[in-house]
Amino acid sequence: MAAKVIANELFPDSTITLALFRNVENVKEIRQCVMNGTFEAAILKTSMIVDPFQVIVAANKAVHQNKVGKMMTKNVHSEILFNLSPSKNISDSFRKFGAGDTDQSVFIAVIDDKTGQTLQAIQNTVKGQQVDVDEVKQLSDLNNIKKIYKLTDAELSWSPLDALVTRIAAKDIMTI
Amino acid sequence: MTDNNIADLNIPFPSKTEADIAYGTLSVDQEPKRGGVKRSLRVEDCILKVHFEAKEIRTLRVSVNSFMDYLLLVLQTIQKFGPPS
Amino acid sequence: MVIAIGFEGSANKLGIGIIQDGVVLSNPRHTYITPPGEGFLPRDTAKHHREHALDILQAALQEAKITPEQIDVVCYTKGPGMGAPLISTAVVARTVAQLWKKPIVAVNHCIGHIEMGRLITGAVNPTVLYVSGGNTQVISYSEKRYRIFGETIDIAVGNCLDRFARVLKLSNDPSPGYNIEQLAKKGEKFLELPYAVKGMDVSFSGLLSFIEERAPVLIKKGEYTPADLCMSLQETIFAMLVEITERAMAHCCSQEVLIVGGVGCNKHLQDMMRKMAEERDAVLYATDERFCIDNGAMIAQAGLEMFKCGMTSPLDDTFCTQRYRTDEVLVKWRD
Amino acid sequence: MERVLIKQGAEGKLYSSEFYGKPCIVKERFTKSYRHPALDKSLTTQRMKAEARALLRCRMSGIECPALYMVDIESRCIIMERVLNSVTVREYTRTLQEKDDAKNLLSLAKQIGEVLGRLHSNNIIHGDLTTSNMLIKGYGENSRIILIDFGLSYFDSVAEDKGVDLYVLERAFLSTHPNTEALFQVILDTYKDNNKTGAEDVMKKLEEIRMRGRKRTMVG
Repeated sequence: MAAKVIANELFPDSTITLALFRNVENVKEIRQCVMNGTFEAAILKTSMIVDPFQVIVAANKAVHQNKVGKMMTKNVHSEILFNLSPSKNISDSFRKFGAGDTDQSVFIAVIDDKTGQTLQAIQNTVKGQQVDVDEVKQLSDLNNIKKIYKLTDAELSWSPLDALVTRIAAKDIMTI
Repeated sequence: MTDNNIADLNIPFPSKTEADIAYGTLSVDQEPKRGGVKRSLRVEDCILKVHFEAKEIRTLRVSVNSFMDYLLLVLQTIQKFGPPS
Repeated sequence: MVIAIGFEGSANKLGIGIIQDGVVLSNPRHTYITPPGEGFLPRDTAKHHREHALDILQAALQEAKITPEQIDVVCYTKGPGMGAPLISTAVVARTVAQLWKKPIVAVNHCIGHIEMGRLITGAVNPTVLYVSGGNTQVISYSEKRYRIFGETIDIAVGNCLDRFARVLKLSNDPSPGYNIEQLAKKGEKFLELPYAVKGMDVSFSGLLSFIEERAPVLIKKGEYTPADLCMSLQETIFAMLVEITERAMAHCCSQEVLIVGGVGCNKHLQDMMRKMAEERDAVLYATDERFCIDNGAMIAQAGLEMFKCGMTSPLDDTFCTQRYRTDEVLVKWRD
Repeated sequence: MERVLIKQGAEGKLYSSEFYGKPCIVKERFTKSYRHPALDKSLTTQRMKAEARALLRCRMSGIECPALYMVDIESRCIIMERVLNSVTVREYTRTLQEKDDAKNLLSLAKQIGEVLGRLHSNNIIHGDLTTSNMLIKGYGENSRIILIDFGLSYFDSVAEDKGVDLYVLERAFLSTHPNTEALFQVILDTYKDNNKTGAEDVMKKLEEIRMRGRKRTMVG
């Protein structure tokens, strides 16, 4: 089951790789690998994601923040996590949007995995089943998302995704 | 007799035509509404007759003075660019 | 072959011009200059006009080498403008019209500027920025009217410049705006000022009070020189004017822009407008001081156009009015 | 994804493109050479931020507008959703006028009034209301209005600012669509129903601003 490798719209030489794993038993171990640098990736909590595009917008922004030296966290992958979250507090964002040790699924985002090595390493590490990234829609916890992003009913009636990407894109502008 | 203050001017002109021209020029612009001054003009033979009525002496004086400024200008204009052909 | 004479006196300039079928035969003018730090008041301005009108009329006829009989129509500024100065000028126009037995045409001051600009520059259907001491309007012709697309919501740009010139006690000769322009050329340090564009309208009063309050302090502390402040003021208010003009051009798909009115002589405003126009492959038309600033020929030109389509006024209808919107006039002379 | 220039408005260049598969509009507020560099930079940044804030605030207040995908201050670009099969209210109004479709013109006026009422009851000032800055999707009954171009927008509860907002629209509306005074009154009436608390003051201010325009002594 191939992951989704996307060329960055604004920076042609940069790529975003997305992958979704379900029935995962060893999220803790995957997070450990990132912690100790075995591989670098964003390990995202699937229940907070309504659509891969939400992650793409966050990832694209992270790459851009990195290029213009305006990142709030230490690397582009942690920046994706931070961008996804409406909160300005970094650790709170990691807690809410990073995959938890007891989660059964993970949504992976990797920037500039040119050779596919990182994806390969992740695939070898994950004890679970890789599925199409769009299946994340079945794993979204809309109530929790609504609470955390403070979505209004009007917004939900049109499109939760649009509401989320608008917040992600405008986050650093809203609160200064 | 109204309690208004009144001023009447009788301005003689060399000819009726010139009196009419003065009337034609000076009767167009009305007194400012808020000014509280009523003014009427008419020509009798070659005399321009101007009647002013105002509640306050001050506004009457302002109106008459202003009228005289314009009248003088009309006379100077006729003198310089007249007499009527 | 039609000859028109125009009488203009709505503000502090008294001008009488004679035009023969699009050719300006004469256009003498006299400006009422007040001491530095002072604006011009209606009563004194009217007195000035009354004192100079006949000499200027004499000069106009002599320069044009024509006699009153040859004139076909007398045109005068009906408004907008200052009451007493307008009336003082109209009094002379009405008197000579009766003396010479010629028809009279009552002209809107703003339309005088527009028609003169079109005549001199050859612009066909430009978006017009009319900027002077008393007016700030973006005008575009459509369906028999000069429609006002954008304007100032409070004071006119010329008024804003003049009042800041008073703060700096700049001379009013030839005009406060001119002296701000010269001083601004030496300005370097930019001070950010309140930029208020609302749709196609602009607002200057907030900006004026902002700079009026701060100027003395900033200058005393040596942070900004008067030149810096003049430059910053010009950059900001002209940028606002160019922006609303560009918006109107985009809205009307116009490829011509014409600047008229006293402030239109400002070379810096012209340069900024030209850069905007060129970026849109449009053309800037501007007139020089002879026609940009209030003058009699512009009233004659507009009056000529009106006369040719029978828009004369009966004598008792030739009153003056301080408020006279540009879009109140039926523009019969344009298709 | 390749960008196709659709329009060079006063605000900047508008490109049509795709953003990771989603149809998008790229609004590039390129440097205006006529402006002083410091002024230009500050204005452009202010306007990009105003647009981003307003797009979010409108969405949260139930006012339809494009989704925002990216704000790139450095390259002066904003990337947002391209609203498909929609036309500007300006074109839509003209078509309805040509067809003399009074019923739909009336329902359009009501829709505009409703959107503006909600806008102002949420203290959002658009700053550049014209029929070219409103899109309409669908036709007649099931049509919906989408607001765009928030570069001059800001948040304020002051009746005067809302009055100016409506005054700007009135002037643009009446000069773009001659003899539609009655239609505009419908917009205002519907506005009042949708901005119950504030409407009275706003209408008073609007009248004052209109008078100011007519009353302004224009010297010289």
